[in-house]
Amino acid sequence: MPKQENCRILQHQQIASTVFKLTLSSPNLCQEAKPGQFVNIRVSSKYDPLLRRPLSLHRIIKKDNAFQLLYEVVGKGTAILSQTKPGDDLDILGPLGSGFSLPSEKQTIILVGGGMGVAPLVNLAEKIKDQRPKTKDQIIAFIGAGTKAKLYCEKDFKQIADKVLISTDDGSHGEKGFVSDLLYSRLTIHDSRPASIYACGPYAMLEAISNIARKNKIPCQVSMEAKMACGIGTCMGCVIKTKNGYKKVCDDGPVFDAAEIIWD
Amino acid sequence: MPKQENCRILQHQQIASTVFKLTLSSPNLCQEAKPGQFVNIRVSSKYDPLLRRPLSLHRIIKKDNAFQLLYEVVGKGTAILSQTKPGDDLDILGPLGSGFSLPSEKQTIILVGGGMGVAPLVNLAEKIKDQRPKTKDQIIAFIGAGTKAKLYCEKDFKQIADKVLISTDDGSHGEKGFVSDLLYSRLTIHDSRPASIYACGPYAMLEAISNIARKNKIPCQVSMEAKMACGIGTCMGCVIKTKNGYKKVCDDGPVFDAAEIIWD
Amino acid sequence: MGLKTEIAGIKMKNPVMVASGTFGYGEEPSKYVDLNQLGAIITKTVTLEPREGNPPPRICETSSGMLNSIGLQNKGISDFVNLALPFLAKFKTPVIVNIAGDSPEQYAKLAKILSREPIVKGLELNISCPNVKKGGLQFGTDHDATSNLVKTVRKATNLPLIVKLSPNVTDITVIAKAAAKAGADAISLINTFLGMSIDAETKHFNLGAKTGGLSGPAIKPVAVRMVWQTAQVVKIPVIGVGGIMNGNDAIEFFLAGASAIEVGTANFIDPQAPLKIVKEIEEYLKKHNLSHYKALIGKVN
Amino acid sequence: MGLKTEIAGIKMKNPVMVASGTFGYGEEPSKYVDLNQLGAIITKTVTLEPREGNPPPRICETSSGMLNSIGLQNKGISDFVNLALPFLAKFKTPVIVNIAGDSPEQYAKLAKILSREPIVKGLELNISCPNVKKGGLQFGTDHDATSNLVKTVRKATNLPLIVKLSPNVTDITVIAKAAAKAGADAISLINTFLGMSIDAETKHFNLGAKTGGLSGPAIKPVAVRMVWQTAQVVKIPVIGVGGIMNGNDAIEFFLAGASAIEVGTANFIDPQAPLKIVKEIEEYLKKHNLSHYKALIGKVN
Ligand SMILES: Cc1cc2nc3c(=O)[nH]c(=O)nc-3n(C[C@H](O)[C@H](O)[C@H](O)COP(=O)(O)OP(=O)(O)OC[C@H]3O[C@@H](n4cnc5c(N)ncnc54)[C@H](O)[C@@H]3O)c2cc1C
Ligand SMILES: Cc1cc2nc3c(=O)[nH]c(=O)nc-3n(C[C@H](O)[C@H](O)[C@H](O)COP(=O)(O)OP(=O)(O)OC[C@H]3O[C@@H](n4cnc5c(N)ncnc54)[C@H](O)[C@@H]3O)c2cc1C
Ligand SMILES: Cc1cc2nc3c(=O)[nH]c(=O)nc-3n(C[C@H](O)[C@H](O)[C@H](O)COP(=O)(O)O)c2cc1C
Ligand SMILES: Cc1cc2nc3c(=O)[nH]c(=O)nc-3n(C[C@H](O)[C@H](O)[C@H](O)COP(=O)(O)O)c2cc1C
Ligand code: FES
Ligand code: FES
Repeated sequence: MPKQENCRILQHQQIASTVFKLTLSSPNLCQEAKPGQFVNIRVSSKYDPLLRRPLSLHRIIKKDNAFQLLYEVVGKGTAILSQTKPGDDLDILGPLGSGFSLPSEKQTIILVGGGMGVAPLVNLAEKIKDQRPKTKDQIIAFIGAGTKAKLYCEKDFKQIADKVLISTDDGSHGEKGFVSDLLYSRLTIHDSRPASIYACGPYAMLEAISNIARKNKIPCQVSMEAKMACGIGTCMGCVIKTKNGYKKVCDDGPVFDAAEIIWD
Repeated sequence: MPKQENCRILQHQQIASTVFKLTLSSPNLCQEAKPGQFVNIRVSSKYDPLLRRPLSLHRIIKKDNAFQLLYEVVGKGTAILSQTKPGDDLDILGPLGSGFSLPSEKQTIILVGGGMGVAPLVNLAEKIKDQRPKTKDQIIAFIGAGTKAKLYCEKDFKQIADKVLISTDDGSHGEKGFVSDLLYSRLTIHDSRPASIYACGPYAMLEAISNIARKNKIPCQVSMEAKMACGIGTCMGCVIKTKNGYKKVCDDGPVFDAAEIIWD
Repeated sequence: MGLKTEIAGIKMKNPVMVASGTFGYGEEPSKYVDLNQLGAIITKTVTLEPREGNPPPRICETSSGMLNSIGLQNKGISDFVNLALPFLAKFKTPVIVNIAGDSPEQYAKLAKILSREPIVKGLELNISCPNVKKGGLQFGTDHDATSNLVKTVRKATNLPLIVKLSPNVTDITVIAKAAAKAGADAISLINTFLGMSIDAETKHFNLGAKTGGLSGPAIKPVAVRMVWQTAQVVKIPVIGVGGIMNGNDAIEFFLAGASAIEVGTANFIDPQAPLKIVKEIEEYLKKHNLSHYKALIGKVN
Repeated sequence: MGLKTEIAGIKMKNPVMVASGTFGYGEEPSKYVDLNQLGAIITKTVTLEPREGNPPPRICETSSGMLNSIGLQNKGISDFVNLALPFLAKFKTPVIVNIAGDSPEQYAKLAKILSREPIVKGLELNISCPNVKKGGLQFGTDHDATSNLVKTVRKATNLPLIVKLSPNVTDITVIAKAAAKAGADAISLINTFLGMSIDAETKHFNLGAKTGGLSGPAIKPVAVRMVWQTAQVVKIPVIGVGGIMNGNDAIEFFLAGASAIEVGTANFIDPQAPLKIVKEIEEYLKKHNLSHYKALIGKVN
């Protein structure tokens, strides 16, 4: 069950100029959370900013009863968050949302992360690896970013995945170009074993990945974003258009079958 | 001239459970400031709280080009302020307001401070002592508070003043009772040399002091408070009733001749 | 402890309700709060037919507030009766159903249907939603339309009728008096202010529907003023809504003349807000040596 | 750089003015900002006779906003002409004088007096002050009264007339159209919302006048919406006011349809706000490769 709880900050590391890794204590979250789920954080007791901020579960560290978030400072909410220190408590709602559906049969797991979109995929990769240590399933991670300095979690993926392919828009690391182009160019390489794509990143990237998946008839799950008010499914504020009508990102998602989404 | 400037925090000490002493760098303020003036501080770049917070100049430390504020955390603005650290910059307007009129002839200087009202009186006492080291003028400080733990600056006054008289409402330190009662009971003790009263503290105390001064025909200056928007005299928001119509605390004051104020 | 009350004939254990549209039909929030501790649950606006609502984005944060343009998305009254009400029936808390329609007749029809449901203890007429072309603001900004609507619904049901007013008017007291005279048992105010937000970078409206309703602490001063004005001109209870985040805010509305309050946006920021508010009111009563919160109503000076 | 403009025939070096009542008559703020860098200075409302204003407290902070109940305290028109105008004459910036009265005739009389002063480049009619019993809101919330007032002043002066509207109305476009038809050269909006705040602990009104006007970032979404609505129905320029704190806020108003903006409450938080806003607009134009800010007006999509 999701909970509202005050989670103690255990660690707060700056891992790049605007990116932070936050480690929080919560036995409940560790117990309950599935990859692809998120937490909704109250960053300030003042009313500006007013709303909570959603962040994906980046890693679960069972042995410490802790979980990690990986976030970029993009505005005032995340800026305030970045000022918090170990020992502080944060008012957190979670775990929220549906999460990724894990593969039920042996297959090639294709992770595609753009920018901060890598955050929940690490959690997913670790979970898959955990659950199926002995299968021969390949995990292939495609990670992309605008430039080398903005490419995160390369090391994490290298530890977990069988293969890590990298692209940057400016070619400063890995292939030059979008990660969706990289995926497209490498898809044919894979054998005909069943495969699934799990993608998280900017809207345009997810749309491109979704098209690639459709053309290649590969099932594809995408983690979507929307502005949220409640994060728990009551306000109907975070909807996106799907073939089955408006669906709530916080509740029906954030992970959706890419084929269900009406991209605009 | 008053200025808007970013002042570097040099020191920030917690001197009691809810009281802080903040040392800031500003050559301009050191140069310009008169006792009884104040600064108006932007404590947050967010809009809640929205307005600046006024604090009296507590001490000027010429040799360091620094000034000190002494403040109590009473709400969200001062709470945010109390989180700032040496090295941070604060957006400050000042020096603002009229300040105390210094005594022009030899006399007994009677300072009366209640609670945080002691803050500007230290500045005043130091200035008077500075300017007239060789006069035989007595400085007598009456300081009061609810209880011993809330009595501040006793040491400071003991260094500057010739006599320090103390009262607490609960009798935990000095005389038991209000500082105005203490003043009243001791006034007769003084000789008939000219005297002036300088008072700062809660409204009710200032009203009582003002009555005592009137009955004893002693000139009395009081430092008043009001909710402020601009702090610089444009908004007309901080007025109090005087015999000469509404006057602005930020601009005509905060120091007023007690006889001018219409107490309600 | 000094919180029991009765508003428009509806018995409540305390005067703290949850505002329509900010608590769904109670199911999701029930994971975080004990519904039995609430004064009443006001359900998200239901209409006769399903409505798909407005295109996204539907939410935009503003300074100490938020804009929403949900547009009354809901699955219609039969779905509500069949699925939402049975869930709510599990709790002892009175259920007040907030309804809207395109015409007085639709409101009346909804009222009739809901009158048959024993767990429904009252109706709140949403005549103030700024987010739909029909069935919202056009009633709540005109006193004749308000009067006519309330009279029509009054004839259709014996359920207590709370009429929820819009702040987007020149004189709230005119509309309030019209509602009272037409048979309302209580007035609730305020619904949201019509607002807009534009992204300077992209030049796009921040809401798919262009405009939305402003709620949250930003609007509290206007809500308090309107409650104060209204409480002076109507004899029926006034329910205060608008930016209530904590116990002191609730007290402020009582002092202004509110007989009860609704907690809206605060539910998003803190699902436990309504219960914390109940506790804080209790603490206030204790501190101020008051035996009942009713001693506060209208007592500003 | 792309900021020169002319509003209601008043030439300005940029479209950033300071709002009435938030900049006095320019003297105190001149210690912190170079008045020559402003688009125009709109002076605090002046009336025929001196007014002492409302009893304190007059200021109350609210979430992302503030209430004020100054009540048009001022020393009257002759003091203004004799003392304030000579100070302002030292600067090149156009001076727009904001006026109010108890009757259309008083407005007209003020207009006549000010028409004789060459440094006065325009008038802003305050028909929207919520803080006085007379001469404020009662004009600005009725389209006939607005029309009548504007016509009367129009006859009394050739100075450009900006009519400042109140947000405390059901439909801002009705009042705006009435003002435009009656001869206004521009519309400015919004003045403050009527609000109230109560201290829960003391049970007192936080303002001596009980109610006050709400301003600041809290009201920006409503101001943007009203500017957007108004710009669509009048041909004269619309000047946007309400919660503008930075360059992006100003851009938001331009996109909504404002031809210029006024900075109000922000002056209290940061006396240099208007100049920072000018700079931030310039940076925005550069970043977006626009040669003039006018390319933004009404361009929201
Ligand atoms: C389910 C979900 C999971 C997320 N996980 C992560 C994560 O793991 N790491 C991470 O860095 N970010 C994540 N985000 C995005 C993150 O929530 C926003 O970056 C954050 O809320 C911005 O807050 P702010 O106050 O700093 O920025 P603001 O000042 O609010 O805005 C700055 C910029 O960020 C955009 N933004 C603001 N809120 C959101 C939002 N809810 N969704 C998308 N964009 C937004 C704004 O449009 C604006 O351009 C996630 C979002 C969702 C919906
Ligand atoms: C000229 C002047 C000089 C001052 N000097 C000092 C000083 O040297 N040291 C010090 O500790 N305090 C001083 N004060 C009071 C100080 O400004 C307030 O305590 C502070 O602004 C409270 O801000 P807050 O956000 O923490 O409290 P809030 O959350 O705003 O309010 C908490 C409580 O403080 C009261 N309060 C808030 N603002 C003011 C204000 N401007 N004046 C009076 N009461 C207020 C409120 O009514 C409320 O009861 C001075 C005030 C003035 C006007
Ligand atoms: C996301 C959201 C959805 C809302 N939906 C409804 C609704 O369906 N019916 C209704 O009468 N009011 C609705 N409201 C208005 C609230 O019930 C309340 O009147 C308003 O938000 C002001 O209170 P607050 O500031 O506490 O939120 C909604 C408000 C929000 C924020
Ligand atoms: C303290 C204060 C005094 C004001 N006085 C006047 C006034 O005298 N005349 C007037 O037309 N508007 C007056 N206003 C309204 C402002 O000019 C402006 O319309 C309003 O505050 C909204 O803009 P803002 O949110 O940027 O402050 C005043 C506002 C404040 C805050
Ligand atoms: S954020 Fe409220 S329903 Fe999703
Ligand atoms: S605070 Fe604005 S005039 Fe004093």
